[in-house]
Amino acid sequence: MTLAEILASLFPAGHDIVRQGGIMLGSGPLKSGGRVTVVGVADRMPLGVDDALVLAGHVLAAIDEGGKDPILVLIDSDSQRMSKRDELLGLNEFLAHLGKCLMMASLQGHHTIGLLYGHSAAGAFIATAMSTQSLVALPGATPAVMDLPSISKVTKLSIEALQEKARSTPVFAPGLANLAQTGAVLATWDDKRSLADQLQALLDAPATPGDQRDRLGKERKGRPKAADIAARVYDLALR
Amino acid sequence: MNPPTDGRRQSPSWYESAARDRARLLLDAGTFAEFLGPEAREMSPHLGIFDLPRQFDDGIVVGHGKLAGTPVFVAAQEGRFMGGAFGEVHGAKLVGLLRAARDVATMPVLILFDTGGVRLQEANVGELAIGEVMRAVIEARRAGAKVIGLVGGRAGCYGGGGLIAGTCSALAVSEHGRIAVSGPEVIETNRGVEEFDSKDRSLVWRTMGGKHRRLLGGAELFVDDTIDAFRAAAIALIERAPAFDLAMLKAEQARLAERLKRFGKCADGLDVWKQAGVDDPAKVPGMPADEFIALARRIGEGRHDAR
Amino acid sequence: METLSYRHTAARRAAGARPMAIVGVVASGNLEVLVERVLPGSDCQVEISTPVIGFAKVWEAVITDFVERRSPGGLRLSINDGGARADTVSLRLAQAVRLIEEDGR
Amino acid sequence: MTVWNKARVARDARLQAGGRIAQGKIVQAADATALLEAVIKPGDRVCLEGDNQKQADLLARALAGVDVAKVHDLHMVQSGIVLPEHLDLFDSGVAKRLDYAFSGPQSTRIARMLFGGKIELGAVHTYLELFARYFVDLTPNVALIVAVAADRDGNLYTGPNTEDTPTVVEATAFKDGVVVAQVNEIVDTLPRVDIPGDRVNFVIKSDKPFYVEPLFTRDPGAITETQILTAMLAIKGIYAPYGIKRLNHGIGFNTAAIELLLPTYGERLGLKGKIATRFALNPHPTLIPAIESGWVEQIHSFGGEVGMEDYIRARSDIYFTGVDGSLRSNRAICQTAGLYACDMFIGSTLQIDLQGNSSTVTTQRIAGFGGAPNMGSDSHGRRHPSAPWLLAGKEADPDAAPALRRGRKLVVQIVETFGDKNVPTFVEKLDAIELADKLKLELAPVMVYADDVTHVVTEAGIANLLLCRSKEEREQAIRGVAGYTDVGRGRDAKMVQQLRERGVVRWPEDLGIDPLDADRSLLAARSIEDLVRWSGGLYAAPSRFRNW
Repeated sequence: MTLAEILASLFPAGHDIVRQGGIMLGSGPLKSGGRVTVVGVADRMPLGVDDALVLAGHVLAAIDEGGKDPILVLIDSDSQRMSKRDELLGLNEFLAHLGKCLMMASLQGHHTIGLLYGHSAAGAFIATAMSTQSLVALPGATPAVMDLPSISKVTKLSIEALQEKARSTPVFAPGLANLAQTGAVLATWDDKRSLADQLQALLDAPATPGDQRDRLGKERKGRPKAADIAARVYDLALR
Repeated sequence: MNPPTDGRRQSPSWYESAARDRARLLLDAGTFAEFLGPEAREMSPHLGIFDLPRQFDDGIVVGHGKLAGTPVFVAAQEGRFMGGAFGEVHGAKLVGLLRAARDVATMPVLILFDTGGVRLQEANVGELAIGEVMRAVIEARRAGAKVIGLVGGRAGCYGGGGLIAGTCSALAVSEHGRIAVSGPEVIETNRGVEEFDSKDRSLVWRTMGGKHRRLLGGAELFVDDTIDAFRAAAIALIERAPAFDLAMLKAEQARLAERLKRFGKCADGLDVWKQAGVDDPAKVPGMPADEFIALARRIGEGRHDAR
Repeated sequence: METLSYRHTAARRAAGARPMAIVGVVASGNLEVLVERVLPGSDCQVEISTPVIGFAKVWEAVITDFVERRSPGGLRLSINDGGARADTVSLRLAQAVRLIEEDGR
Repeated sequence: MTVWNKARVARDARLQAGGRIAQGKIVQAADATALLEAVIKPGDRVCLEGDNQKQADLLARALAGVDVAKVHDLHMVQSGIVLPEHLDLFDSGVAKRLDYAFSGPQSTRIARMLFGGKIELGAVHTYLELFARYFVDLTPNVALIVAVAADRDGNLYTGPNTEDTPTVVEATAFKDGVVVAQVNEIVDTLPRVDIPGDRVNFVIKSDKPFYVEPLFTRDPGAITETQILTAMLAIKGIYAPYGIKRLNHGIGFNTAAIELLLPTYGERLGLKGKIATRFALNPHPTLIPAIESGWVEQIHSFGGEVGMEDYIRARSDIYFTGVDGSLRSNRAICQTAGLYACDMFIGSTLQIDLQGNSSTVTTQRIAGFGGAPNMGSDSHGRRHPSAPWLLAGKEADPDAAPALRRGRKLVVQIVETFGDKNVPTFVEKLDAIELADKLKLELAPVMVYADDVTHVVTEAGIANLLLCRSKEEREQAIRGVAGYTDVGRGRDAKMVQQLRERGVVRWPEDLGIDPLDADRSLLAARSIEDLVRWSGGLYAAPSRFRNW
């Protein structure tokens, strides 16, 4: 689906989302009658200091307005912007700040939803998609924590050898299926059905408190140990 | 100014110490106790696929103890094992600790960073762990726990580690500490040696090193490379770490916007330092710790209400 | 990965009372040794996991010497090897025994 | 009638041809190749200054660019084969024959070209040998040298890296040869004159400063516990009992560890002033703590070291410096000093056989010899007596009449039993022998001969070969310190035990050293940063060694 098709399916009654270069800011109506705040990264843009701060500002403004409107994060990004300037200025703080604002929104009762409709990678993926409460994807999305050529370079294994290994485990190779199996992606929506309906259904579903991703990864047999290890340390620490 | 001729400093070097020694020596003598230590043999289930050796603690030590009499949780990454990178087990140990801190709500957490970011052999689960750690830090802070990051290890604090550091209540960093998202080699590989020469180590340090982070406002305190200095910093930072609320986030938004305005056009660390009010920026890299700490204090305290 | 296991009877039981200790780190050319006071009498066991294949004879010689010199009775030593040289292995084994024999914390 | 000055006449003709391109002695960088085509004749012996550290890089490029129709079949006579251009000359046919000493960075390619017959090899030399032959049968027709600065009369300032230049110029200029110098700058007044202008015919200003490799910088952060243990053994088991004051160190990490243990471990043993006071040595940064602690009285250097300039300038009591205050080094003289005025050489190697022959070649790489075989040998000829020299001689031959007994210089190999990637240092047969077979060399490229080696130090102990009375004892002494290598495990346990009782083999416990005490906290400096601090900020570490 193109971005225009996605927005049309999410907001058949129209929206006020505007583009500022590679980022998107605005809001749209929900089926149930309320509004959803929208922020996003489009066109596979790398996320640097300037844009991260603008996105964070928009999220903060939404929190500041009060209410409990959900926040939708649309994602088709590259990785973080890899440049001397961004690192010089402290990119880690800017990306973390964006992540913190999204998590704060969620703690204040705004349901934050990430919609991964294209690519995303590395630091940009963490600061956007991974910082939302419910991450969903559209078929054809291509999240990649690390691309195989980079892994190949470090591990000194051929791409073919890595692809072979990737058949037996979802833990390292890129792709939506792997991120779903490990628990990062809650659900993949049906691009044949109304996205507005699917968004409303997600919002209407009873919320499970806390971070469910390690439990999900265990259930889906994508992350064998994380949930249990975290629980054991937790128990020992509270003892 | 010479190091003592018997070669032993008053306090061991943070950089040279192993993760478990950092945790143990940072806390009050005899108080450190580890959760799920090496004898539990909770190792990575994935490294075997790559025929790589595992480590009994998967490169991270988590536990509790006392700092100046106050009970604290502590986590220390071992930068020499797989570059201190986040794998499934490594990350989950930190997540469990932070979730406990959230529910206890009153005990500070010290995170002794020493990481290259995500462990490539476990890229997806490592990245997920980083996302979970960030959320757990935020939830712990929201509940009232103070989360202090200490950065001065061999591997620095890169990739997702840099983002986690950005969620902490406060940071102390030594000269060796480097905090960044993209490492020098990553920038060079993706953008060319003209953009960033990863072999030019003084460039690396003026772009992401401890002194730069302190002068930029990316870390509250700069400390000498000793365990005692980090201990003193941790005690001080727990005292003045900010709460996690909307006012703080707005203050951070303003702080970062101000940074872009002040330094956004700077081409190099030297320009940033000049702009920040350092008279002779060229002297900064060679400056001994005590002298630099005095300079940094003159330039201005890091804002403590905006992280 | 190759796993090797050696059992010895030491001359005497290791001193001290600490239940466990760990030294070293798994990095290129290095190794970690986890030592636990779990065996009866002066039994001694060394378990090795190494990515370097074909050095069994060297391991055997190192461990035989180690048992003779440091008398690690009652101890189980578990090694994760990162391709360490024999001299480093010897040193870490000795360090592990020294640490578990130390009094106090 | 016999003509007795043909060479001078020919030289004058070359100078005249070159003079057409020059203004006085000055030639533009763009004309460098034209100048070389004018002054070099086919078949000439040419020294293209490539030293251990500094490189005449502009002249190397210029020579690589000559028209092969005009300049070909040269016989290169130079100490270092370091730059790619040095070998490009042989690929293109500009050069045909080679006599050299050292080829570190090009060691793999030079091996390939030798096997492929691209290079007609004269011999691989030590520095001193090659320098000596410059004056007997390898005298250059043309020398292409490098200096920091020149004045308009051609006087040269070499800066701290004087290295080979005076020797090369001496041989060329005084035997009717042509000397061409590249310099970083041309100035009115030089800080000091290292080469008088009447020995220099042409000067070319280079666009960028010549390249110098920081070859002698060892990061203390990389020194291992095992290396520290070998250093403790050497200090307590060799430096102390022989009272070694005058010495040369190799460039490896083991000797760097020794340098960093002097002010700590050495101090504790009460050895200050009794050992390691005078060196033939490059300006090793790792010696700074010992110098600052008052251990070292004097150092003469083969070359310089990047970043040490200001420190040396401020410590002229220790180093040799010129009127300008900067270091004056000289490879030929320092090599001679190492050979005749030192009582000990201690350095590392890659392979040692059962008798103690050592080599740094593998079948893939021919790194050459450089200076180690001269440093690491006993001069055999007459020598002044000194206490360590006499004691070593006595150990080797206790029954000889003292007044007629030759002393021995100590030649110590300090190694770890396994090298990189778990490759054993001790072998039954050196790779050098296989290489000699392959290249049909009359001599295997042995670095230090068994009969020169007096001690082998490893983390497993010290073998004193002076005390061995038979080939069999020698072999078992070496096996006795070869640790867990095949050679070590193949030892005769009973015989090694007897050798230990006689003090021929000494294991750490025999010297009262607990390997557990070999800790990095013993190092006077544990990082490059510590070295800077020790130097009071005078040592300017090269960027690639910094972590600040």
